[in-house]
Amino acid sequence: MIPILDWALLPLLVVLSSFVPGIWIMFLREDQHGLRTGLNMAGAIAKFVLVILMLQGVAMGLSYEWRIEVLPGIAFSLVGDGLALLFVTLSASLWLVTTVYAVGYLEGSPHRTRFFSFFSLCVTATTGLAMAGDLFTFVIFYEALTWATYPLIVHRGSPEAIRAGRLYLIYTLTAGTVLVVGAVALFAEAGTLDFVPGGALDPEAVAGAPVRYLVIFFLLLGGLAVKAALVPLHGWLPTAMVAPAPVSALLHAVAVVKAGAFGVVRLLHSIFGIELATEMGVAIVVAMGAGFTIIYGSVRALNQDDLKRRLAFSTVSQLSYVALGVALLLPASHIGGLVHLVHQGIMKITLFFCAGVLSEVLGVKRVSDMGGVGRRLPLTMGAFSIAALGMVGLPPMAGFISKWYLGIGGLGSDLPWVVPVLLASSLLNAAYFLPIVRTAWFDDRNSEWKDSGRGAFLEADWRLVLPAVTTALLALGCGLLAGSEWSPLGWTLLLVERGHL
Amino acid sequence: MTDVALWSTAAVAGPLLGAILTLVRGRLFTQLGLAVAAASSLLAGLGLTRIVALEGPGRHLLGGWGAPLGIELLADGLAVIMLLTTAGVGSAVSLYATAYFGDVDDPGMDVAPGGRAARFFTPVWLLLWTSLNGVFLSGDLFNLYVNLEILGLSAAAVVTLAVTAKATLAGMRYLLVSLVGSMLFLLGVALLYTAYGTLSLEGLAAAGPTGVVPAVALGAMTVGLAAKTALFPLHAWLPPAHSAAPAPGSALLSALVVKASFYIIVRLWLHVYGVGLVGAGEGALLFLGALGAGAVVWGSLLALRQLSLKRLIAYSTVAQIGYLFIMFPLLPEVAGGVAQEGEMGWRVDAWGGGIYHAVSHAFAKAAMFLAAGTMTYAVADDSLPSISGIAHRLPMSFLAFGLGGLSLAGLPPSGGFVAKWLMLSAALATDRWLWAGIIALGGLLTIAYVLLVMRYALEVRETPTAFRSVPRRMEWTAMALALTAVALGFRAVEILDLLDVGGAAPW
Amino acid sequence: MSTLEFVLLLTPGLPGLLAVTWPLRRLRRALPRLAALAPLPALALALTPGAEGTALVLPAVFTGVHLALDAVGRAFLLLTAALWTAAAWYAERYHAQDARREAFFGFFLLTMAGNLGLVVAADILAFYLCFATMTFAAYGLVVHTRTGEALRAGRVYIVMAIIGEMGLLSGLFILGVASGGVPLFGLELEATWLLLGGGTEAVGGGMGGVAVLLLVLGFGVKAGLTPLHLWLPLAHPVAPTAASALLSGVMIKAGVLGWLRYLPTESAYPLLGTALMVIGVGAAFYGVVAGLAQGDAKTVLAYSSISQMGYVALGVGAILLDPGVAVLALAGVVFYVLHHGMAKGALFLSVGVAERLGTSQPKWSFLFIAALPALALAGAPFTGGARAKAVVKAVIEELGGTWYAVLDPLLLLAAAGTTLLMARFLVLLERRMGGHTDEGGALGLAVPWLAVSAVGLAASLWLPLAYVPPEALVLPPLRVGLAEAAGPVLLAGALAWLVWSAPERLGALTRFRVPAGDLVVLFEWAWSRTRRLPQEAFLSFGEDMVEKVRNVQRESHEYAAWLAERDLYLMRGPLLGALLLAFTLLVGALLL
Amino acid sequence: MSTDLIYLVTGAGVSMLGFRGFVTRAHLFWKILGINLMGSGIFLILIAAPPRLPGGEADPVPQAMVLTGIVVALSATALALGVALRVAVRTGRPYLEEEAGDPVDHPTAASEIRREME
Repeated sequence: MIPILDWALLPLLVVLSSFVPGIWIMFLREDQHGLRTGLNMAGAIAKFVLVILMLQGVAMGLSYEWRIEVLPGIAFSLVGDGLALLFVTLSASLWLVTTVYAVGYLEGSPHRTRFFSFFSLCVTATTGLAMAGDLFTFVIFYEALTWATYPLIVHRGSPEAIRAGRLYLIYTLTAGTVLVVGAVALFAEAGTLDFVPGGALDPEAVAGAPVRYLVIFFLLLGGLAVKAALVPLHGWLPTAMVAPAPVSALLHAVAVVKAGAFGVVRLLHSIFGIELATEMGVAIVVAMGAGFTIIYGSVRALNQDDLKRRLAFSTVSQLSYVALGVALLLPASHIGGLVHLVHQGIMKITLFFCAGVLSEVLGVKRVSDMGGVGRRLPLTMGAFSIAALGMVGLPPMAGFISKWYLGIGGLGSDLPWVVPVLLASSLLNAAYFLPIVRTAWFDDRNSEWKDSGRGAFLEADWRLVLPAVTTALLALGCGLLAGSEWSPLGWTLLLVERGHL
Repeated sequence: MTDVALWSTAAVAGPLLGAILTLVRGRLFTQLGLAVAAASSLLAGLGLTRIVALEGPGRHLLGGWGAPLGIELLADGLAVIMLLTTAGVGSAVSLYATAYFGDVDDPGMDVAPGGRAARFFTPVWLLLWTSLNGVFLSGDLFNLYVNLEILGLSAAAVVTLAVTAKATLAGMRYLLVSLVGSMLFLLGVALLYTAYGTLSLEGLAAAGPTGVVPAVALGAMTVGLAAKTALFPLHAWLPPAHSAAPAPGSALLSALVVKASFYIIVRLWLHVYGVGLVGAGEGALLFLGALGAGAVVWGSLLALRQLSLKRLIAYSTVAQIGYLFIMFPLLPEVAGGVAQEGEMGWRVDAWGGGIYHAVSHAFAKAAMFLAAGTMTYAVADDSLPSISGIAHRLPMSFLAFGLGGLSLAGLPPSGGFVAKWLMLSAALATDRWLWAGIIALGGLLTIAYVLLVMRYALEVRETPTAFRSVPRRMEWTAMALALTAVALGFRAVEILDLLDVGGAAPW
Repeated sequence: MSTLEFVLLLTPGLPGLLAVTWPLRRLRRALPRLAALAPLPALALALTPGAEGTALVLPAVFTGVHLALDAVGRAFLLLTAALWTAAAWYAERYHAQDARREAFFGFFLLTMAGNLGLVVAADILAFYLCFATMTFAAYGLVVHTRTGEALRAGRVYIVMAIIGEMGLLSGLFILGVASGGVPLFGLELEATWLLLGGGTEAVGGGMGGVAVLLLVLGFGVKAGLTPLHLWLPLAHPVAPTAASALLSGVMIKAGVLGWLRYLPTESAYPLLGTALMVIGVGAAFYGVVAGLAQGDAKTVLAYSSISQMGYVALGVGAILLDPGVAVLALAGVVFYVLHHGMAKGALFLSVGVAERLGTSQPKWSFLFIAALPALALAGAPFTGGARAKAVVKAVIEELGGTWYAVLDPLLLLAAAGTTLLMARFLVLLERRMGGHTDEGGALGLAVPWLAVSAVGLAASLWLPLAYVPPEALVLPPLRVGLAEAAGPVLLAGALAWLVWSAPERLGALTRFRVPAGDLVVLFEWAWSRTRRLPQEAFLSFGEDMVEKVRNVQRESHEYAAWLAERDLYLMRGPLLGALLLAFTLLVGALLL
Repeated sequence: MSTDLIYLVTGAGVSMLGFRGFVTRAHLFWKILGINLMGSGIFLILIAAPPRLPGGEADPVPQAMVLTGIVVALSATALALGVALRVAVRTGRPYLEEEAGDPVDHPTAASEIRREME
């Protein structure tokens, strides 16, 4: 090991690896394409490598922590523990892929400097949030994420985009305020904001002031639920899909909604602790909310003809699997929820990549116009199909693994309605995903394509196609090789083994 | 000469010397004056901070004359923090001003419409700086009065530097309110002196003022100062004045000048009167808080209605001043009742939060005004529609504005966030949920009007407005201020520790 | 890894590997020719003596995949591999001119991988994985022609398949909870069933009953269990012939294998068992009746499959009813599956041959050969059908009592029905024949068809070898079935004569038609009426919040307008003065 | 004592008079004069009211303060008159706008926003 480098700095470096390029890019001229792309890629690769380093360390049993005290008793702390790494690895690897995609996608469009700058900042916030060692740090990055994403959502500058951006801010900033109030109240009451595996609160203290803690819980939950798009707080998400495809991909798979879901995980798991939350009766509320959201999102997705909108509602539905999983008492459901955090990300990013390719290469944006696109873009639609089938939860795709553990967990937690919910959701997922797959492959061409032509050696620009294919293979691999130690499932099982869950 | 003496004298004398230097015509002297003022302020601030942090509060009797006739300078944690804030914001604004006002050596300057502003801004500003430092370091009430009066006069002068009728009217109104405020303050001073025969802050604190006369005195002083601070509903003069002043002037007025009178209120309530009187009358604290809450709502909603960029920011100042006063009802340790005698102290998170807000607001608001100044400089118009799409042309100014807004709205990571956190914490720890709600609501309203500007700035219009190129220095200084506001969000412990020196407890 | 283990791995591995090379253009072109090689490892494994007991664990794959070959598996593998080999060969010829042949073979190989994989999968999740792979890949085969009819059949197929998967999955959840989430196989599975408290409890008595019900239904969709058979008469006819043969010959058997492998064999579920047996008998008749009312040869075959699977359900029901007969019933079911798979495969393949039969080619000898597997299916003497039916009868005898008394004549009647159905098939096949000018077309298809027919016909000989039954089973000798087997054929002849001889009275019967897929038509109508209902009930819950937010925004601007007016008053001297004075006094007063 | 009281009452009276002038008179000159009067009144109080030093001597501190105060007031008045003159020059009348006539509404964003929302 290099003696000069303090390994505790590793989490900080992970955050900085995208922050520095982000800031640097901000000050580049619009025409400095090479440098901008270089910085982006360097940051993405550096982050990836650092995360892998940290991953190995944690696998060996180390843990990393870096903290500075901001306020008395409150620290800004970045922690590389198992749970954090689950999320950080996801965002680091998907960021790498998305960067390639974004470079290809935005080629020739204006304001790329601003875009890539905030793109990097967005990931910075996500990784910071993932590694936040306490609620204070979490809140900081949670809010920073809002600001970092806003310019991305309004990137196109169209009135529609600006409206979507405003809606996004109204929702998320209100939520952020609620979250802050909740966090402060928690600190005032409990005197600690640290994330502790299994819960940081003292059950006796909670028993002493049950109403107060109940209020705190729902304040925090309310703050998180908006980003996690729990019904009825999901209204911003389908609107926000006006953003460019790489942004939607990041938004739905890695950054914003994931941050909300991860927050719910932290809330139930690292602050209150699932036993305490169950005892207080709040876990069941979360579970029921999530269950409702799962069904609701799927039903709403059914009738959306706009592909990205359909995907957006699908996110609403799928994301609640995570909340549902962590709200149940059984370890199996936690495994399911957490592993879905990763799986959903990989699958959904694939779907959005593909949607982007369709609109960029063929100008096809609606499901009803997708007839025969599979023959023109076989790789893209292949990737799409894999991801879509995974979303439905078919083995051996990643989605099945999540569903399997969730189902067992739900059934075992004496909440038998969980299984019908999962099944109904799968059914609905099939009902809105399979027709897309079918029309793409088996129908004849039924719309005018504004075909922008084949790429040098693939069906389209390789920077658009390869990321989609890569993530699709990842989605397949996460399921097919789920038994491996390095799969998300393997990692989650390790967490359980270590008692982190 | 002790270090305290050296630095505290330098803090006042430096800017004064600078002001005198700038009276000599020519760019050289203008810049020299600014440099002297900035350097002496910064050094004095840092030097005093070091002393205060290491040795505790420092005192210096100017010219060796003691009370009651001499001028006593006093530096504690609160004072040096305000001093440093002034030095930081002041230096950045000075730098900005040198670019904003262009070449003062230009012979056409005297007859040009903006020429008078360019010619006289620097001396007026340096005089202002002198009085600011004077206020922060004054150890007795009469000195405070004198400095306050100089402050009021020079601040009004800054407003009237612009030659338009609007600016003149706004300056006139500001001057009148300011003078009446000073009179009320002076009345309080007179009453206190009749009661206790001393004007030294420490002396008064030691006397533990109670009774009718001190109460009325405090009332008069507070209301006079509140009028100068533009606390709702005495704020009406502020939006026209702050928006009419030239951009660097607006920044100074919003960031620093209103803080000076606020600083005196804090001194009086927390230090001079202390728990003895104020603690007993929680109604007064609640009253100040209620005015503050009113300001937050009123100012924010009106900011949302503005079509002029600078007026919007000015109303935002009205709202943010409200925050400063929300601090007061949060001060007592226990909600809804009077604490036991003897163990009473102010909640450190409440007043720490208030001061932290004052500081971060100073940086953030200065950044916003400077950035707004840059934008209006570029398009030669102050209306929101005219800056549409400016985000793409002046990305750094836009960003500085955004970051300033971020801090203002109390979004992390920023000084504003820490301040809001502290105040919320004070509110929630004592079950003052209503105040917590107001604090949270204010943040959202702030976001709303910051967003209004952002939306215009980002909007792409087909017909681009005329655009004047902007000196880089103007962009950088605003950015530096914004970044400082953000950086304040990362390390609050030291500042709070420093604030604790000579702290919230009565002397 | 021993050679056998390697071959075991290749069994699903080779077709799977070939399928995933699909994106590589050069390999994709060779797929049609390579397809027939893909099942060869499976075939080799099935034919290797003493291959039982070969096992392999792949811990990193999926949830930890266990592959193993046992006796039942070997029997199924034999059928599956053989039919796939023949079908691949057949399909290569059949699709020689097909523009979409590459796509066809992609799905073909993937389906094959799933089908072969599920036979050698030892744990329940691996089985499920292969099962799902097969099911969904086969969609590509069903809709291969892309006609409206094919797409409709595909839709029904996929909807039913997903419903089946859901049932299966929920059953698996129950098993999973009981076992703690680990993959299940062998003894652990049995232990789990015991844990679930099956015992003699009826449905609802414990989760065990629910799990059994779910598994029966889940696999039942695939096995064409009435009334979950809806997809079958639609999908089998529209698929290309080779695919139809596979769907009817082996894929529906995957459901049966699921039943055999994963239903409890040591705990009785009398109610479910009885229900399954009753459904089985009903299906045997229903398939005949609905099949006779069809106008297409392949649809007739599809209904025949439904009818035949009724027998299988009967056997499986018997196992659930009384674990005591499990060993015998297992043998009966396995025999039935093998025999039916081969015969039905041959019949389907013959349809393709008939279509491409040249005008000058020998029609009648073709029909004669085609009729042989039909006879076997009808259970004519000396055929595998006769022997399989004999075992089923033995099972009923073992159950004894009322069961025997009721079922024995019923089965005889059903067998007669099957004979009628086969006759109907041959009539329809005859109508399809000829007219093709390309003489070589049928010839190319003939070899695999004849091979399958031959193997199917010889089933009575190799059946006992394919599945070595435990000592308990005394296989009825060939000749014992003679008299009994002849009975149904004669009965059917009599019935047919009755109808033909009195056209004026019974002719209406021959014109009676049931739409292919029967009940599906009802469901499709119902769906078209209701599909928008849930949307309206649910419509945008919480999404009008967006509008509300806007309203609040609008209102706040109105408040602000009101405030702005007041704001101007605050500048006025008198008001300001009053405020100053009042506040001074107020603060002073409040301080006291 | 009674002299002090006279001073005190006179001071308060003068102050109030000044305040009233400031508040009610619209003309800027009156306002400035009012503020001056207020200051003078307060000075009177300051001179009269303070506690006596031991020995009955007059406290010199208030006198020093009053002197300083007068200087400050002088400069303030000078500046105020200067600005008032400028107001008169620029607007043509020596009044503050809100007291000179109808309040002038400032352009607002309301209409703009409403337009966009529709």
